[in-house]
Amino acid sequence: MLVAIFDARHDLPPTYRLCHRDQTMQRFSGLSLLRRGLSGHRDWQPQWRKAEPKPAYDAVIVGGGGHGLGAAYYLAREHGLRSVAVLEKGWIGGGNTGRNTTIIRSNYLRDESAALYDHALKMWEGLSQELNYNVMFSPRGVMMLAHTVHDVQVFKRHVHANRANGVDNEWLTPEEARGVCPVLTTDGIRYPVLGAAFQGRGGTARHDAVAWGYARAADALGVDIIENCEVTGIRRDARGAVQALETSRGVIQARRIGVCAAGHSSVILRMAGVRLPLESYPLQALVSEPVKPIFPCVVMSNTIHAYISQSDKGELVIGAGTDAYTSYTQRGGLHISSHALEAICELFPMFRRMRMLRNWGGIVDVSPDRSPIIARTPVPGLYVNCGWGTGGFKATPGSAHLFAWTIAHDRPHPINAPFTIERFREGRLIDEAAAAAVAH
Amino acid sequence: MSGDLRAASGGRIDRNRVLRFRFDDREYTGAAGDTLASALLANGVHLLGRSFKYHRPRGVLSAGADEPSALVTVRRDAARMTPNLRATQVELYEGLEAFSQNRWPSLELDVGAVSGLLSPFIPAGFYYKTFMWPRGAWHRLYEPKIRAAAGLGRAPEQADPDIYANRFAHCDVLVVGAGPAGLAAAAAAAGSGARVILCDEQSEPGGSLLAEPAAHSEAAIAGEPAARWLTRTLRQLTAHPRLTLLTRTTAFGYFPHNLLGLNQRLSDHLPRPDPGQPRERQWQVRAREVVLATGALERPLVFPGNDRPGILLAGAARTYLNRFGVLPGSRVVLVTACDAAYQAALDLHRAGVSVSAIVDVRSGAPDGPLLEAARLAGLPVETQATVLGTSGRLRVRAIRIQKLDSAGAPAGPVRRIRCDLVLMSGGLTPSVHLFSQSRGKLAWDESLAAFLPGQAVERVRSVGACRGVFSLAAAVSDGTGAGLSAARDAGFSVSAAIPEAPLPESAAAGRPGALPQPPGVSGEKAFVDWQNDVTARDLTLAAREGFRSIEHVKRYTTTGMATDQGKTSNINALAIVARELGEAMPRVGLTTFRMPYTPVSFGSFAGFARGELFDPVRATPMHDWAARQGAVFENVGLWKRARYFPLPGEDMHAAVARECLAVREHCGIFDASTLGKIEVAGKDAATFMNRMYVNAWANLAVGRCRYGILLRDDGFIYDDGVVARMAPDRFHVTTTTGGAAGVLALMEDYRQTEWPDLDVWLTSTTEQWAVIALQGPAARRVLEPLIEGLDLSAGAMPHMSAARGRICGIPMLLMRVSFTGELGFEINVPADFGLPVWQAVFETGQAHGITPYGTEAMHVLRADKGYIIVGQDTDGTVTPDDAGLAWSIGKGKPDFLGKRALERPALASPYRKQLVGLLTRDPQQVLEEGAQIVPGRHRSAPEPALGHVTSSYHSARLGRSIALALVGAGRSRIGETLYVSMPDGDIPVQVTSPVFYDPQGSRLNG
Amino acid sequence: MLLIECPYCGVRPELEFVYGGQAHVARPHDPAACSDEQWAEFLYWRENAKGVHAERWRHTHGCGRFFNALRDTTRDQFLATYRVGERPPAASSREREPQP
Amino acid sequence: MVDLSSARQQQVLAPTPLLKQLPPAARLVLRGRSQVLAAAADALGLPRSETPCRAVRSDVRAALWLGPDERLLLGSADAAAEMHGLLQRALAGMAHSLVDIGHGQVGFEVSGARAALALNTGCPLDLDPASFPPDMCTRTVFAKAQILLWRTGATTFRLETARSFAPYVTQILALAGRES
Repeated sequence: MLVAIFDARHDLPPTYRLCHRDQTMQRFSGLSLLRRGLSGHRDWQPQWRKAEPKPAYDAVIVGGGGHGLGAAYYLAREHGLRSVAVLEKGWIGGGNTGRNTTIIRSNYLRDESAALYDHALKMWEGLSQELNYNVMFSPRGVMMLAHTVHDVQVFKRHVHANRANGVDNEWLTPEEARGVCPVLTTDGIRYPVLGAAFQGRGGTARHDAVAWGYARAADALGVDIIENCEVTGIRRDARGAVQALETSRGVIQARRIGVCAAGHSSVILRMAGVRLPLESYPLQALVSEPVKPIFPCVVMSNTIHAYISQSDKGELVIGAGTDAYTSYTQRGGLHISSHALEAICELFPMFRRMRMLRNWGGIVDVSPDRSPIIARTPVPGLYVNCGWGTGGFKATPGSAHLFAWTIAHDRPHPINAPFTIERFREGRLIDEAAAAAVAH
Repeated sequence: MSGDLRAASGGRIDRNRVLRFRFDDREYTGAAGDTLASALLANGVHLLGRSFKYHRPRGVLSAGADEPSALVTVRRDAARMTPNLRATQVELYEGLEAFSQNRWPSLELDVGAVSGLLSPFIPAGFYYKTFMWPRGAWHRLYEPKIRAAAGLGRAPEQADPDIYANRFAHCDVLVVGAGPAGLAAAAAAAGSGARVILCDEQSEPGGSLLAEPAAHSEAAIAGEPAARWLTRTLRQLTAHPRLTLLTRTTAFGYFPHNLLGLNQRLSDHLPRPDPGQPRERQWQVRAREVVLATGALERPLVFPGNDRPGILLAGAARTYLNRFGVLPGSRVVLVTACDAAYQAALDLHRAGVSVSAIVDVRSGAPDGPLLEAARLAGLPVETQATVLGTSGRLRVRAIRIQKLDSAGAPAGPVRRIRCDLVLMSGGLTPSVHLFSQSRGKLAWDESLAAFLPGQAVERVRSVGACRGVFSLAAAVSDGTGAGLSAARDAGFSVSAAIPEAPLPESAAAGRPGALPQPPGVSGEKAFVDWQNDVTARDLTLAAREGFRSIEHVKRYTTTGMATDQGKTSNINALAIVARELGEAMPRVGLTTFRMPYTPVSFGSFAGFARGELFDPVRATPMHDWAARQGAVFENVGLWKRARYFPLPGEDMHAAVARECLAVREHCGIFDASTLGKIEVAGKDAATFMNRMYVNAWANLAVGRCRYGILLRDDGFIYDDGVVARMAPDRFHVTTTTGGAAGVLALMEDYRQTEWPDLDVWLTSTTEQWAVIALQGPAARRVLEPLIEGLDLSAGAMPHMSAARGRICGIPMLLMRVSFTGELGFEINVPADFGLPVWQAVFETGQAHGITPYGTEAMHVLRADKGYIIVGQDTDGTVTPDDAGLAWSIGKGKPDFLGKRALERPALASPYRKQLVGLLTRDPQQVLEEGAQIVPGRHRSAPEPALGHVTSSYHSARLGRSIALALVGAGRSRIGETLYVSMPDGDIPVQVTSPVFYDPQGSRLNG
Repeated sequence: MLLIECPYCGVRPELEFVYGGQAHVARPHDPAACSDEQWAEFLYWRENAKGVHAERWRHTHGCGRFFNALRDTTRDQFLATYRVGERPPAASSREREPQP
Repeated sequence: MVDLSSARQQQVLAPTPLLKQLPPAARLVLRGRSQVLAAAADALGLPRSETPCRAVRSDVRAALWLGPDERLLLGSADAAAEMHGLLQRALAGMAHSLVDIGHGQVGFEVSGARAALALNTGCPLDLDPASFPPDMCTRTVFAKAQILLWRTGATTFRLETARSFAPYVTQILALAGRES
């Protein structure tokens, strides 16, 4: 612990300019903790200002989750936008950012997907330093279990496709899988484990820290983060372009509006007359009581619907499936949680005596091909980043980065160019669902 | 050591039944009826655990489900270890073995406590601010250390052998909580004839009444002593035939439409549970009406040093004294912010405990009957005072108090009072957890300083202390009224008058937040969340750093996120943050109450779903025969299918090669029973089939079969299978094994919702028929002697024909079809006859070299012929043309599922991936399925692959490897050389037709 | 686990039902006459209503019938269920809570 | 030739007081519009009934309402051909679907004071006689299997399930029966 706290790089001043602009940000480091610890931590500043809405911004992001805060950060940091706001109807990071199981990986099947998620994964690797906020990215490895001959074929196809795309993903025998995760049961169960695809660079991160880290860094660049501000309408000018947002805190002019509203994307876009091929479903997750380290990696089983890792605090973090029906209630059925725990108990029968501590639900916006939309909309000045389904957290930095690029240039970055709305009309789906039914 | 701190009499324990138990390897005794916590207190053991972050010595704070500190691991045997149990809820049994947690080397001397010295540098959220350098070090260096320090107990390491049960139940009225209000509600509802379930988390019903002294209780209900009322009410309840009383049963979750999850603990309290009986049972109760009588929880007071062993909630001390007959100390100081807690001092005084002081921290001049009683008893009462700190390492030894001036600030001399027990009460917090889970709105009540149930969403009522009605008589009346009105609303006639609901009472309001401290003194930590070691200072730091929503504060400081879910801490945390921000408490918000109320074992959710019962195991009528032959099975959906039949010494490769050759040269027998079968019948059956499948059905003659392809309306292949026309108005449709249920559902969807005018009906016959595939040049010779009434000759029964007949005297549907490329028949017999007919065929086939073959050989044989497997050679993005099956599309049909979608630009492109064959240069080299195909050998950068290998085998008949692949514009590349990219180099392959064997089909038609 | 009133069998637990997506998305009568946009609309575009949602359910493990329902997706309360071919009850119809 | 005499008597479990396997039966699924269902009832000597989720029966036959256009017709195994013949004659010329599923399902009797309790281990329906009275029949679920449940008496149920699901259903019922 002693070693851990007083880590290297104390040499920077306690405050520094994150970039060459606007405000200074109190720098976080072991030394800053030590210094302020001696004075009772009295002079820490708010991590982000409680901004009041201004009448107008160059660009407004709707939705204060990781994707939205990140997009605002990159708009300010990489595209020089001076006047950017993020509108959040509740408190930042309170939606799916704070409700997911934090699995990060990039071993998707389709070339387009692999490029997108690997762009994000590479950004995760340096995100704590980029933001000066420890997001606790932990590349402990993600293992996807194959239980049937069909699974083996599908995952081996992933392994080959990923290798061709320069994305790490290796095939493990059942013995090798147990080597990575010693508590895993591979035999003597209803669906024995026949092997696994393993991405060593994958892992987890601390979800709240992602929202707060982006918020703090964006704030330092002058971005206004406006909480408790609900968007109620989108005003458009005579040629149809966006003009302003009507909100619970007044009208805010903006010529560029980016929507990162996850489960509520359909609701916001409809305000501008744009309909989306999305449906919003409840998704649940749960944690156990904390225990000492027992689970070293992330294990996913799509065939029997189990997703599990162990948090740094010691809780087993378990993802359940979506409910069958669309809903905005942020809660799902008991049978959905039970189904997830059946699968966990089957693969890890020593966990049957572990106890569920907390269960919660989120609203996930699911697209027909289970791939996101990061695109311009038919309305000039209106951009949307949605359709992440159950797997948006892992893409947060990449998604935010590409969305900012798209808004700044009014055209997609090559990586997100395929992720349009139009692909559904043309039949150019990026079908991750059909390929493997891989969730999370 | 024995229980010397036991009062001579009183309580609900049985002093004559002495139980031996071990805690941290030391032996103690307790009494029947004890909890682990009460037994340890009776032995003078107050140090029960170490805290999460600072490893502070901790004792028992409460006496129930809200306990944050006294967490233990209980061990029955190596496979039955349960971590993180609250000692306050663990019922004592003979031989119980428990261990403290989160300490090393011992509870008394815990090295981890050094982190307490670092505490100035590790405030809330410290980990977000450091551990970032060098890049990557978080995962490699810091995280392992943090993870090792975190966590409470150890997870079990062996499979849990216990059984868990499930039960669905329904009732008119579900009453949660068997305290006075709940008992009254249940009695009233049951008395009206309603079907009632009453559940309570404790080992016996009674709730707060269990903490009342049996002998000289002041508590009375309508003039009747509480204890007598309890006994009488219980007798009355158990006499109701339609009432189910469930003890040791926690209502842990409130789900939509009045479904509640109950966790019933059946055997954890038993010394030797029957391993054949369930350990726990999960009830899923659907109630017409719900009455919540979940009581209230006492709040601790937040003052420096409030966490030492020997500092308890006042109500808990009453429980230990009156229910368990335990004297938790000899010199007690009570610190209180409400009247009710005075009763604890009075009870202890009466039991002979010396009351050193009652410190009333309220401003103003509190008064009331209990205060009066304390004065009459001569107990020293110090009003308008605050607590500055406590001392004592492993047990509290003294407390320091100071008077408050008229402005409420500490002033005057500091008084130090020696004691070995400090009781505290900050007031009561109504337990609104389940009400909130039901999505009912909570309303802040300023006079109670509490959230109370407001507008309900479900059909639910809250009664008694959980809605702020604390006094006994009022709570009982409240319960009676709710029980009656619930029964009435559930449809029962209620004769008794429904008493008016009493108003909430502010007597137990107390004082949320931290006690006032002198300015500028940075003293000991004042804990808010005992388990997660969150202090008042952590909360103010969070507010200072801009975390203003209570949800942000909670996440930043982790307050309320421990295993007690903030039962003792949430309101205090909210008050402290509100004060720091200068906001009203409800403006700062209330954290959401989430399922479960208290932690619930994973096993109880999984129930019996384990191993063979995890999912149904579907086996065919011939399964046992295959098993006896040594078949290796694979899971296909829920089905078990024989994959191959190894002879002694054979591996899969050898067995499959032998099976394939047998089919090609002689005759193979294959169990095809798992294929889906749907009878499509009615006068519009052909019209329906025309609209569903791509093929033309109108011209299919009765007695003929056709390979059908089913798309979805997005144009991609969904399923395939042979369809036989059995009559002008009747089709026998087969589907893939995995697709059976989906195809039937899809058909029903279109039939019912798009074309309800058609006279056509669907019936699944998957399980009606056992299907025996007989394939190979000798198939006809094997079959002929067993058949009656059918001519099997090629002329009479050509390829793709179907007929009814008899085999072995059994009525049969015979189809001449082949998925192998050989002469083949599929014999459909009613399932009960599957095995005997199979055996008869097998016996007859002996003379012809008949060989059973499994799915693996079947896959190779069909790949020889270029037949696709849906889901292997297709992946939901493949059109008929992609798969080389455009020929199957009925010409001139105006419409069928998917037709329009096929015309979309991306689906009509000539550059789509198309099914082709691949041949390696080295005939013995078998490509890997899933491998990527690239155009050239030398690539400077990654480039998109042209496609991938979908199927790849060694073909025994061809004596070489073969593969099927989806390749961009594949058919135009036939003859080209492409490369299969592998980690150790590219493999050149020649693109060919996907049909490797008998392209003319002469064997098929033979 | 919701309670759903099958118009044929009465109130049953959700476990017996399969959700069928948005209701009243009729398959075009003449698909050949549809533009790509219209066909994509039929295939993929959904209201995703926050509030009252007309949707399909099938009582798969019951009478097997598809039927329609109005459900408030902000509370998961059913306002009405009705048979295929029937018009949705007026939005003003009184809310009914299913009884077990 | 093969001995088929015992083929139809295969038991998946030994009888217990709670649960016993019923002998093989004739099972026909009849689907069609109202007049077809009525004509079939007449032909089989059963009362006409369109009451949802109710069975009608005579001494030897029963018609179980499965859906508005669907009935399961039950009879003794040896009367299958006779029933089939009667129906074919009665329904000639009327659009309908008549399908034999006699081997596709297995029937069990669950009986005794604990029958409903044991069924509620996996079946989520309210089996109180007030909600599920005698003669009520319905398809429903039992854990992860679909079953057909028919209350034939105050404490007696007939349970039918697809034959491959029978071991799963009966194993869970047996577990439930062992609970004290």
